Amino acid sequence: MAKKKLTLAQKYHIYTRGLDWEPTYVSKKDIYPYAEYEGIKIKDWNKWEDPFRMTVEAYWKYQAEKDRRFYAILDGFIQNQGHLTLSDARYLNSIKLFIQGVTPLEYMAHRGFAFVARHLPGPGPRTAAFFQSMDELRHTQIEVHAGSNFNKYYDGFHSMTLMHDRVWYLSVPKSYFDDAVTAGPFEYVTAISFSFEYALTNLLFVPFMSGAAYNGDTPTMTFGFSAQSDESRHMTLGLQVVKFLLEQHEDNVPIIQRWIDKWWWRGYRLTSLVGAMMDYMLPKRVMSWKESFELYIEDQILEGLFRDLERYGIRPPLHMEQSIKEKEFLSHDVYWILFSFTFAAAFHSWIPKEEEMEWLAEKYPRTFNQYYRWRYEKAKQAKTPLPGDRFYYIGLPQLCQVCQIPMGFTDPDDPNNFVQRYVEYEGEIYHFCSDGCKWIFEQEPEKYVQAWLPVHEIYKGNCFAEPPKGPDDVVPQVLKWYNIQTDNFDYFVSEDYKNWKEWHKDMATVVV
Amino acid sequence: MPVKALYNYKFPPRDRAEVFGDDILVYAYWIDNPFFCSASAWRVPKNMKWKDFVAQIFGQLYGLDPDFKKVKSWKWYHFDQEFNPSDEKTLAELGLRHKSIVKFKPA
Amino acid sequence: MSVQYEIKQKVIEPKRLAFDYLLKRYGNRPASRYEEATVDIQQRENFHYRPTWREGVEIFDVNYSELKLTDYYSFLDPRQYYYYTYNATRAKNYEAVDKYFEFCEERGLFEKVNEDWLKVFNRYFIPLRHLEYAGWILLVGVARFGYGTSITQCAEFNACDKYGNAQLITRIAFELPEPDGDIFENAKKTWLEDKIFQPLREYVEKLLTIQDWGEVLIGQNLAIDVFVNPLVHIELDNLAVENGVTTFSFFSKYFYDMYKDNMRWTEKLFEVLLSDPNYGENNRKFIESKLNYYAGQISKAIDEFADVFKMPKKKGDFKKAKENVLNHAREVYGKLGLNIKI
Amino acid sequence: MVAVETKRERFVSVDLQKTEEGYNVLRAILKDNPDAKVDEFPGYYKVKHSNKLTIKRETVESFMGRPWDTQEFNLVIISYSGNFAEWDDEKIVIQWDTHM
Repeated sequence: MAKKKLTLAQKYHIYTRGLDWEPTYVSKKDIYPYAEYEGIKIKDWNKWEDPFRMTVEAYWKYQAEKDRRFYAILDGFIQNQGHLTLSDARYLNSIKLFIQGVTPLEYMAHRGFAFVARHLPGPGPRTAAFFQSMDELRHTQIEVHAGSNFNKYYDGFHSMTLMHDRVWYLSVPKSYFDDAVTAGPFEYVTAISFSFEYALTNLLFVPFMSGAAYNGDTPTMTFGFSAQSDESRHMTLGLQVVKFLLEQHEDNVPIIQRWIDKWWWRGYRLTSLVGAMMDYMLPKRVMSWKESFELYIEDQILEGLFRDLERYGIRPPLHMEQSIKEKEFLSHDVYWILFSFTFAAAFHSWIPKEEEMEWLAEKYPRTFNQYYRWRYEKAKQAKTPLPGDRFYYIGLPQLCQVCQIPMGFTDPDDPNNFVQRYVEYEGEIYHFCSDGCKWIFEQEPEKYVQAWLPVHEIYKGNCFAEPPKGPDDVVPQVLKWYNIQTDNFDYFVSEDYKNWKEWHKDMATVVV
Repeated sequence: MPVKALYNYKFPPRDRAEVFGDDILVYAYWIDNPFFCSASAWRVPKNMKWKDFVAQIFGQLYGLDPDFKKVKSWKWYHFDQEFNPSDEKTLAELGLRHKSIVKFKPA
Repeated sequence: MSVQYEIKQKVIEPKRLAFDYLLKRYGNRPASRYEEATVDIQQRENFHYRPTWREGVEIFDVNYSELKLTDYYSFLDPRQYYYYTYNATRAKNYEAVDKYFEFCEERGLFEKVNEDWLKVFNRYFIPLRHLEYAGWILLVGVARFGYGTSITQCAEFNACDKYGNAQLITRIAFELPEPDGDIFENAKKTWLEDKIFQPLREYVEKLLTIQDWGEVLIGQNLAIDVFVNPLVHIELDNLAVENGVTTFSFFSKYFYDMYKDNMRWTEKLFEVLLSDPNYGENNRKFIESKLNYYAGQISKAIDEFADVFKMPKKKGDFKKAKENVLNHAREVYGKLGLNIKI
Repeated sequence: MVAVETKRERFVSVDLQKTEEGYNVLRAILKDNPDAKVDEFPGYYKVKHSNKLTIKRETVESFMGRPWDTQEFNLVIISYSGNFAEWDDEKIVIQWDTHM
């Protein structure tokens, strides 16, 4: 007699859950030694509901299909010299930041989820974490492959993994993920699956990738949307994990709340780089940082998600109100930082064109003209001996001990000044860009006193290819150690610009 | 609240004063002038004279601002405390320490 | 009439042929997608914080194992799997499995399996889902703690294969009649209580407590896999056929192919470890001492399977089967030049 | 000081790729969820509903003209807001306020 047909849910339950057993020859604690020290209490792992019910066979099938589509598009783009049809080569600077800053994080996420898949004692979430670990490897690789084609023709793509380990602005994303993977498995999953995937990746992958589409970059749009489709599985894991932990034991609630508070702010600070990319680095813009923030954070996260979590005793993240207050400043502050330090970066920046300034003024009617436009006017006058008819900040900035971004976040209550906070801890002083970062430090000072701060490392002499021959040789030796070649300075003095003009002189003649 | 860890999680701060020997890190911040996108960081000898320190930060960085020349004199703060440094004193004598921040604005 | 468009483009010479770090390694040539996706991808230096879960190590650290390499990318996957090629290969492999399930269903092959034989099959085969599942946990641990993307990526895919194996055994079990009640509960009980599985379960539970990823690979890929796969998917399958049961041979072939596929990277990795100019000798000492232990243990553990060879119709010769398994293992170890007494 | 302006709206939503398949799924959603609204962006559609979105296998199949496994939804979805309250062989439901 044939067996009765099982539903997807029943089938999946047996596929996954029934596989686990209680060991008898060793203690469970010896197999999963990292499961208890964070203080999370689990009464019954079987209460875990798998939202996606993906089997390995389905995984192979759908993921292979997604990748087949992606590589077909990528190959077509390469064959047709698709890079020549981009809106403008300036656009690629946002992709340089992406591949240097985000792609290595995808990789770190891959290894981090392998950690969770290995060390959470519950087979259900472990399975979801495993698939996510696979997905994150996918994201790394499709992004590397998309970047590979650009690397052949443009600067800034040639050395992303080394740069991620060394270059000053990349210590922002790197320290973020290092923070997560050095935490226990529960904090990691709350940090990445919940706070990052659920709350923040939408900002990175949806409006920004839509911008890629708008600027003619189909491979990036395809990897972005395709990655984000995995991401929606990850978001679900994040939400389920948090709800599951909250329901398991009331003692978990304050722990989870603290993690949400920490990781909201940590992730939000990281995503501020995306704000600059969206508002300044896309020659054709889809929506502003502020608009995306309102749609994806205020509506979807605050009004949607956090109202859903109220019943568990969870409130919105501690410093969320500050993020909202910053929304008209954030992208401008960050781009201004990137602009100022482009002499030491593997991407180019530029003074926005007049029509771009008008767009910024229209999207930010209460801040752009008032607080930012004049800086670019002044930047044209404040020339330095470096290439490019414009200002560079010839010096090293003070960095925030936690987020590691130069301390340039405007105080919305005093918009001509940046927020400055500091604490003294065991006889040493630490500085912070915000109350959020200061709060994070105060929760776990032992962690952040270890931070590898690029500016301090330069001053300690740890970032030179060879010992500098004199004061003028300091920056060149650092750049050499960063493996920055012709990737820096203003866009309009770059090889990218020179080549782009050359290639478009009389590129296509259509003969009928 | 301490870090939760499976062992005694305690490490010497990576940028503690002793790592810099006779030098200290000092930050400088021009109040009300966001043209400089953040405070700056400097590694300087504790025994550097105040006037040399000022010459260095103004000469290398802050003088780049076209408005810099218009300023006749400056008002100084150590952290948020107003102070009146005399040119010939050393940073240490003026009470500056590792990771002090010096703020200034036109007087 | 057709309209022809001729796009006249300048031939644009690429500025670089590949990423800088690949050019430095391999000279001035374009890189393959496998190389781009793999080589030098893992972070190496300037980690910000120490792990809270283990003292004395960095986030990625060569000291997670006694096994070391001078250059971790001197090992490359001979199959050149990266995510896409891995998934596309497996999707294709599994298409055949899907078709075979369809075929079996159409012909009612699962229901026709002899009931006496089914008892034997349920005893030795279905509980293996737990062993495969353990293999998944072990290998995903290697994917986390191993050093260098070329190694950890192989472990990750191998882990996925293991989980796929566990699910395929499950899927087969779904299709079978259940004269004795819930097939999965019975299989778990067999895994937990039946004497044929106890030494194997003890072995794997102990292996699950090992932190050194190199040792885990020795215990899993060079010992469990090398003994259990030929025993179950060759010897016991042959015996099934001799007993008139051919339905499962297709699956045995699939599982065995999966095993062989993973042995390709495993053997290559150990070859590279053993021939490392600086660490080769230490690696050999470690591998031989651990493998002598694990191979000995696993060899003893499978002796319990002698019981399974008492088939309903035609009895099998366990001694001969064991000798074949041992010969297979000797061949694997011999190829690597390892001195292992089994 | 700059005043903060904020207006919030609660909805569930799904972001779909602008592809043939994505378009068919979109049409099915609009048929089964008459109050749903669509915003168009380069490369994607955002379908919103104040309360709940249901994606039915049968309806999608009627637009696709072929069998459609609900797991194939993975190939067209970019992102979503809400909770997967149900995901089985017949339908997918996205809404807020669901317990585990």
